[in-house]
Amino acid sequence: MMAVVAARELRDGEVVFVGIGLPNLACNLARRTHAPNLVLIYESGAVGAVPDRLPVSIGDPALVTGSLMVCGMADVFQLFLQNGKIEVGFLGGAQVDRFGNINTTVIGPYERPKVRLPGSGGAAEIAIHARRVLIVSKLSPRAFPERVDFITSPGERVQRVITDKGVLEPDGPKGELVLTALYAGVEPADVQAGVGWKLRCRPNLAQVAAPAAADLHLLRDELDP
Amino acid sequence: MMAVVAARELRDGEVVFVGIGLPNLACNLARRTHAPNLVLIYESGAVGAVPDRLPVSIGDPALVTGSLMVCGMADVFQLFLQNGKIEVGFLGGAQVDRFGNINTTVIGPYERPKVRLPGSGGAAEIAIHARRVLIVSKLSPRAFPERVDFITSPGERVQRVITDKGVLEPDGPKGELVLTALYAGVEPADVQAGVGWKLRCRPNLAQVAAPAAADLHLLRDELDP
Amino acid sequence: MQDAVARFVRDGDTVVIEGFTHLICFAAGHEIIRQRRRDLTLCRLTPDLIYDQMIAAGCARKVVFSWAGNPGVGSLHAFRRAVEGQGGLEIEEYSHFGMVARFAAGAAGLPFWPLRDYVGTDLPRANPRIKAVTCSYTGEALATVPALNPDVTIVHAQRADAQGNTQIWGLLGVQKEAAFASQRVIVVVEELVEERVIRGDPNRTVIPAMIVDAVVVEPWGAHPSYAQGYYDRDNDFYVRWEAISREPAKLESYLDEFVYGVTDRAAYLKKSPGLTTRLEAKAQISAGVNYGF
Amino acid sequence: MQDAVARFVRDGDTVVIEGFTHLICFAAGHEIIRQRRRDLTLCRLTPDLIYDQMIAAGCARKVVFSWAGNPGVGSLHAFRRAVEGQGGLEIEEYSHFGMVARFAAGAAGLPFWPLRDYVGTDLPRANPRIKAVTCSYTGEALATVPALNPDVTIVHAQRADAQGNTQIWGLLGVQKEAAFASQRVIVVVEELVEERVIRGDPNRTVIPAMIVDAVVVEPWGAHPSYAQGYYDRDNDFYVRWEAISREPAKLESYLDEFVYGVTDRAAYLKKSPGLTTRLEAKAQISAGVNYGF
Repeated sequence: MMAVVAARELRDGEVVFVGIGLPNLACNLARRTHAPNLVLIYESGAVGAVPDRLPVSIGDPALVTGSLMVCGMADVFQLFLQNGKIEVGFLGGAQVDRFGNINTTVIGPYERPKVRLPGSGGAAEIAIHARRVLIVSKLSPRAFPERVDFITSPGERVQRVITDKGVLEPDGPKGELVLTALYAGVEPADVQAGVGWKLRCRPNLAQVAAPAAADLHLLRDELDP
Repeated sequence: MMAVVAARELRDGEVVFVGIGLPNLACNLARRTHAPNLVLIYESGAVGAVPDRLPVSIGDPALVTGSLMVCGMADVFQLFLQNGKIEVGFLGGAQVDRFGNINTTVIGPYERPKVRLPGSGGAAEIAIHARRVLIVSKLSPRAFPERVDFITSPGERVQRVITDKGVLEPDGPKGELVLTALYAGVEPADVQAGVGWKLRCRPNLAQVAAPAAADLHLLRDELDP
Repeated sequence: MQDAVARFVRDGDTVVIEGFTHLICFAAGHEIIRQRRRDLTLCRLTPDLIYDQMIAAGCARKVVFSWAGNPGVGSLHAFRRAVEGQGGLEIEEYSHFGMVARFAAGAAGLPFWPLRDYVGTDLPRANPRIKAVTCSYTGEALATVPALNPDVTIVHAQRADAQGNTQIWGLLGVQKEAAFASQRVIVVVEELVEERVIRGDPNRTVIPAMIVDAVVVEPWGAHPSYAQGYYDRDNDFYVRWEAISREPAKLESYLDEFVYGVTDRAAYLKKSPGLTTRLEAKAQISAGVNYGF
Repeated sequence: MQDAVARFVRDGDTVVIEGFTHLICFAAGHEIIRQRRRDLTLCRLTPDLIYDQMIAAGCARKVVFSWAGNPGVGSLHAFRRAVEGQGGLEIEEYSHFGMVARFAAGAAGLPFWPLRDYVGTDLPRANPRIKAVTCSYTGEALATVPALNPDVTIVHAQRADAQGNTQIWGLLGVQKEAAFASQRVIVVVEELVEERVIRGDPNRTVIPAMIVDAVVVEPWGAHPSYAQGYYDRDNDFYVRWEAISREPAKLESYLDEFVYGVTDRAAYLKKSPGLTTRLEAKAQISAGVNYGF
């Protein structure tokens, strides 16, 4: 369901910097449905990839075969990302805070971490250089604390946070995340239960349309069996 | 003759950054005679070129076909030259001064040039980064002034200046060029006549061996008909 | 070509027609001359014959360059007249590395590029835009050059698909950097190919469609420059240029006949019978590699 | 491989085994473990399973990295134990762009590299080697990272000639930069080819012989990583690693059986019958291009 909602955020023809996991699933779903001309760029160097299997990693050989361009990573980060050619950056995250800052580095203090997470990878520069940043993450108080333990990716350019119960968007000057849309049958209280700060709601909450049967079929039977 | 003498300066297996004209002729002669494993790098991006005709320009297609590597110019200047991988830099020059500084930019003042020469090309960085710099130039008071009108390439790394009458080498702390070898039948005075400053001579001047018939044949009949 | 130049090249623009000896797009230069663009800032490592012609035709206000000669032949006389005399042509001069670094900075979205260069040379004195920066790790001073971000870059290539995914082999010069640094990009190709040809060998793609504004198909569009695998460099013409450019009158009549006197590249080629057979490339085809998994 | 590691990898060295998912040289990592190298500073964007194994085997004093996980699967548990507990493994952390920039600086012979990054992140607080520089043209502040110049870099590639002229296709990662930045370079290839194969397609050459110290022929040397056109990634093994690395005892016995328990790659492959048939690449050959003139 999150993948379907995330896929809707992508417009045909856009250039998307794709992270692994749900973002990857959402991008490939969008490419197979309403956005056939979506240009998928992976930090591994594959541009315009058309994977014939769901890539397990962002360096999967299926991203290379039949892609439009394969370049070194220095070009990916300098000529494409830093040079402002990427429209959408798609990130997941262990922790997302009240202002959309993401932490994928450590739980606990950096020098003596409780849990050592993988770290930035390309997430820091994606959040800084992509014109629009989308986050996909499941709600839980641990995943949505008021403040993250470590800012791996700053929240300035975050436009939407797609969760498993509703959608959050930045609001006001400091870009505090507020609830703007709910999945069918979900109450604001259910979302608040998964968020570590007093969550504000937009006056008239939108309702997230249910996924089309075709999309679910595509997801379950083809993209992510 | 100058090309033959210049070719002798190159050792088998060395990596040489090749400029067009006489240097190019000398390098290809050396490759065809005593230095078959000479690695020729052209600023155009051809590495390990084996031209089957004498290239008219350093971007000749014959330098590409059958070469070991062809890379972009950013790699040529950063990864090879600036990174210290070039052993010998081979330069010509409209003017060479008492300390081996080369001018290929202007005769006269820069803002109001009497003669506008082509400019640096890669000569500035070749003179700065090649471990050994060789210069090939015909003697004449205009070509060898005491001071050049414009320093395009600094003389610090110049090891030998091969002329049409003898060989000059840097001597002393400031690296003043002095006469160290003469072609057969040439007197120091003949060389002095083509140099714009009071030329000092090494005590025991070497005699430059005459070119082998085979070399001349190769030059005249094959490399440079 | 006519439409592409009309739409994307404007008076006063900073224009780059790149290609180091290889793939210099004379067809685009000639069309810019025919459309009488003015006050252009022309940037190239080697102005070459193409900018000599554009200077003679009055298109240029300024030239930014690093080596202005006719390789192995002699001078660019129109350029020299404009610089030596009261031609009033403005110049901004670097070394090749300096120009490459300017394109690299522009392509990377950085304001400058650091390089070890110019120590002991008079170039910084001649060009105040060459500055220095101190390394915060080692304390050493490095030279810097400012980013170059053209209004429009024109790249000639062997092939591209209709969207503009462009592949080049042989000498690559600084085309990739110049294209990524540019506001607008025109790609001119010898051959338009199906997307699947591009996708069949993605490591050869140098310029992606997302940064391309127009794709023009112009066979022999680089003559007298060359296209590896398509045609050889016309070295005879480069030699002939010495005499043509030396005489303003001769240069004038050259432009009249081969630039103003023709409507497009096809007409240009008709004026030199036997040219294509003389320069056509022999076949030396590389073996394929396996992209399977 | 035994000789190359014995000659060129020394205790205390800064070692790079690069390759982004693609062409990670496990054969070299295993040989380094067998030869019991110690106090190594291991640098990679993604430590991946290979460094997790080398950390578990006690080869590492320090790890320099930007993403330490098992992609799409989970954690590198040996790495985590060494960092979370009193493992005492030193770490130096960047983002991918930061690591790429460090290699780029090292390869270009520069002491640092400028990039627009880290604004609003806590990374500079965690790593004081991330500094800033002010642009002398625009006055803006840019981040900088210091050059990375390894003692030895090991690059796995599809093919090279006997001299070390090396060609790679598919994902290129930062291998070229890492090799040019390194004091010593070991190239490990799937196939040794004649020089004329390299010369037949010079645009595919990524590493020239002049910077290569040793060429090792080691088919399947990248498994469980992959080599485009030769074999697929062993995703099953990457999944199995989660359980193996979670239990120190299991990891120990894995090393005993598949690393210490074998003398070389051939013996390693014999231990997994059916592996090569399961992962062997299907053919998808690219068309050649014309290098003639």
